[in-house]
Amino acid sequence: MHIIELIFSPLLALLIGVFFLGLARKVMARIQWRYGPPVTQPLIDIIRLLSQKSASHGVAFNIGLVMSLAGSLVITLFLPFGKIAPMSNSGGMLVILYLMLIGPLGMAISSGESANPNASIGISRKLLLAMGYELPFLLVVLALMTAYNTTSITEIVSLQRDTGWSMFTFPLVLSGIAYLLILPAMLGVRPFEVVNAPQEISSGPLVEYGGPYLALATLQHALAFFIGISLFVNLMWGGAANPVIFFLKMLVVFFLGIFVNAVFPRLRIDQAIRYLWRWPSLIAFAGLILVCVTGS
Amino acid sequence: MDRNQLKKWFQNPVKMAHKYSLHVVYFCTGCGIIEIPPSITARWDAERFGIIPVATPRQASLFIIAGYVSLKTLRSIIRTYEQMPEPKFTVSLGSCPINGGMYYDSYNTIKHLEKYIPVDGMIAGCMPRPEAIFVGVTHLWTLIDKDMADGYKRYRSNYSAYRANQEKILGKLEWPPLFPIHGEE
Amino acid sequence: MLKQELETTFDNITIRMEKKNQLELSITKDGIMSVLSFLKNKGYDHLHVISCVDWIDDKQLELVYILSAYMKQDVPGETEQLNILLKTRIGRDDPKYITSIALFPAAEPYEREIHEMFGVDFLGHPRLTPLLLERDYDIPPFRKDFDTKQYVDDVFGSVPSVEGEDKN
Amino acid sequence: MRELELYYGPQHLGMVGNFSLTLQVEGDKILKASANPGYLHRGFEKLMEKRSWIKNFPMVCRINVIEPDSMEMIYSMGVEKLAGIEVPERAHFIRSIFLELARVGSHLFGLWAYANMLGFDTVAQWAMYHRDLVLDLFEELTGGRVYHIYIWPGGVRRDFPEGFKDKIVKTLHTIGGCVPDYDSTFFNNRLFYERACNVGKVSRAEAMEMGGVGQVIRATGMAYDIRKVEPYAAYDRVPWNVPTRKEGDAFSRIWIVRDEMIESVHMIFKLLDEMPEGNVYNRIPNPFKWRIPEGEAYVRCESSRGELGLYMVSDGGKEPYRAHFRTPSYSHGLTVLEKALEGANISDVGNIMMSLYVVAPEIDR
Repeated sequence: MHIIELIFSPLLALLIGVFFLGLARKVMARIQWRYGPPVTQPLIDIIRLLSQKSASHGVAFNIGLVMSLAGSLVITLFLPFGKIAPMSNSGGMLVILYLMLIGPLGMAISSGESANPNASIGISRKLLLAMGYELPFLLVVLALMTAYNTTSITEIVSLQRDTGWSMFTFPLVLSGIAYLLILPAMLGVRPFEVVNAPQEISSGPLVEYGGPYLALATLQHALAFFIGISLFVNLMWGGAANPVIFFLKMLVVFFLGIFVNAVFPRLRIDQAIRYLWRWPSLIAFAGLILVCVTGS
Repeated sequence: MDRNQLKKWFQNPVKMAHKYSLHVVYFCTGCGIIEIPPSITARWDAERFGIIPVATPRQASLFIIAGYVSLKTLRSIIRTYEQMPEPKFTVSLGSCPINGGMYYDSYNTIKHLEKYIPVDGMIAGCMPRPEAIFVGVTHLWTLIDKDMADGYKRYRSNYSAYRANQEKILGKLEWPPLFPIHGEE
Repeated sequence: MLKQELETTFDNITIRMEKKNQLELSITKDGIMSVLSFLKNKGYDHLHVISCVDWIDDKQLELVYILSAYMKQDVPGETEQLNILLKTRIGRDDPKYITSIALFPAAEPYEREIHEMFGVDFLGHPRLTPLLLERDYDIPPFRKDFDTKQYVDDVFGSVPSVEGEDKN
Repeated sequence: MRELELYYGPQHLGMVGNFSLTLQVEGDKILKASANPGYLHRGFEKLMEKRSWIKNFPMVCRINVIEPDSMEMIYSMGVEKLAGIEVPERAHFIRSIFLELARVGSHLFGLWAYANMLGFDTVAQWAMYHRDLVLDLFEELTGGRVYHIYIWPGGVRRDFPEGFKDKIVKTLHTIGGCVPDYDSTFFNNRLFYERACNVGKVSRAEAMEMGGVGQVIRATGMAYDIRKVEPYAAYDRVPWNVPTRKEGDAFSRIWIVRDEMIESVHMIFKLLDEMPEGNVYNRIPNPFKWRIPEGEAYVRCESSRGELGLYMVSDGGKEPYRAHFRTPSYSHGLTVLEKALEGANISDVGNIMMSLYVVAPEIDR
């Protein structure tokens, strides 16, 4: 049973991530008065990309890409998806926080090798943005860990079953708001879509990726999307015992993200950092103090 | 998706994926570009068929050359085409890439695009309307189905002739040949 | 008003005003800069275009500076909008002229284009690099003796079609 | 910091036409920009010398793909001025209505390009949809979607068909009904303000000496509009305003575009009300034998991007001896843009460029 879960949960994460990408395109199209592509479109794209031949730009180019994808895949093992949680008892939040850095870092190594100025600008933006949201995110996670007195996600989820969603329990309200404010940045949707801005830097780090490499990068993007939403649902919206309910909760968060995506332009990177380090960080800090003061 | 299509998906998923996931690098060389925005936006919505514009040639599989090609553009067209991963398809819009169109006596536009890079489909008209563009795309689908959209293979087999033509018009090209040229090995 | 001032200030200037809103001035080639700065001080501060006409029968190139007053429209009394066409002719063989960038920075791309299309050298221009064209042409292409049809037949007509291309 | 040389274009998403910029970049800051046009050069002015006066109409409208109508207008004006042709009163009104419709369409295209550059896909798609509604009107009137060849020397090609006025009103009401939507999602959006305010600033003195026209100088507080200063067509028959703003940055230029669109719509309604009955064109001589007397003319009109000029010389022959178009994007794209990009952030290149509304085919001709 455990083995099956180990194999099954990354695949499920990939599937849901790709489905979310397709759904995002469909929903965006409907907001823009269009019919939109079929929901399976990203899957078709991935099949097409895998069958194309493309140039590699060196060993680090390949290794970085695989490293980034593998890092994201490993995270999904630690994240409970309803009851499916193969490795969430070992490790916990700290491991996830550590692994979350591997994704951007691997992309940085990989696209740095391609030696395209657009890629280097894009990757510097990506790392800056990661720095931007890591600070409030860490504060939020600290507040959670202090409030629940544990670092294990499964325990945080099961504790929420008794107390209600942590977003709506008294001392964690502020942290919940801060998390909601940085969620678009973590998902990489507009107004924080600065990394891949096609109109500004020709899709940034992905500029030299083609064929199978782009397929892997797309999968990594899908996984990042999945992880961002799943983490939020687990930490703030009480997770779920049932995978179906968990999925529905994820859908709600996903729609929130897409609606924000549809009505905003993208910010400049300096404006994005300034925003992330001002209000969300302040609120998260206040939330942490609140938790420490009122906590047991 | 009708049953016939489903069968095709099972028989040859790669070919079907090529048909329904044409990522386009639009080369806005000319008037043609004016009908591209309507065809990819709300009115005609090319994304229904999986056609979306991408920013770099590496990610693309369809190359749309939208209009007359001036000499300066030809250089970047060749570079872009050679950077695209195979299999790749080329479609040109308008009468000008076919035979020069109304610029038949212009000193700065090339007259026959297919002498410099292989072209899989040419959509005539000045300008082709969005409907015509979609008719062209459906025609390209038929070609892909029948394995006749083989421009990239022809480019490979006739590379020395293509390269000679390119160098004849542009002078010595500054980048190395993509494939080995006959007689030099 | 402007007409009389121009006539008194400059000796060898011909002034014609045949069409509405349009004042045509002709002057010998050394007088252009002084007329331009005179007009600029008078408020004709917007350089629309520098054009060039190839009068092949006279073996001359004609440079045309077109100016009008933008700021002046608020000044009372000057109700009529004038477009001033200031013309001068230079020799067609080995044409050289002085740049007017110091007076009008907007002139920069126009002079570059005329250099490229008519082969006029503007002395003192900071970058007379090619602007629009890719190939080198023996005769600058906008001159009247450059036959486009002939050129097209020679250059593009001689490119052979690639083998196997007629399959489709 | 390391200095980088970054190539922007020639092919670039969201850019209108091929146009390339070479940027000297230090970090995120642009030290120097140099424009590199010529990707769309066809040598129109040379080709026009080989074609008869009337055959040149298909040529001139292809110089600017976004708004071909002002090109037709300026060429007709030039020919009329050289040959001394009068235009009937009704034709003046039809021309004005037609040109204002074209201006609305062109501005919507500009809004698409600008919104697309900022990553504002939703608004971009709406704008393109609304432009298509305007193109439908053109198609019914002239038979062509993009290129119309509707304005001729001596008037316009044909009168409005039955019920066309109502269709114009209906379409404009549809578009005008969405102005609140546009306002709330785009023009009053705080993030648009953040992105565009104080970006690409061009002061009035700079704009004047660099040859800026149109929105560029109107955004610096100067109400200069050829339609007011040197009225052509029927622009002096109805009252209307020139929208201006003071700041001179990208934000004010885009707001002027919006205000101009609304002003154009109001102007069309007024023109439709006051349109007289009568003939719509005066006959011109047999176009195949048409010779135009010797002379030269400089005419100008206001296109959607600013002042458009045409210098034309006739030697009394069947063809123009020389025609030179002074297009607004020429100075905007080559001098004003280079100036405005100095010291700007690298994310703002497209932002500044599209707020200047640089249309590449106009530069190259």
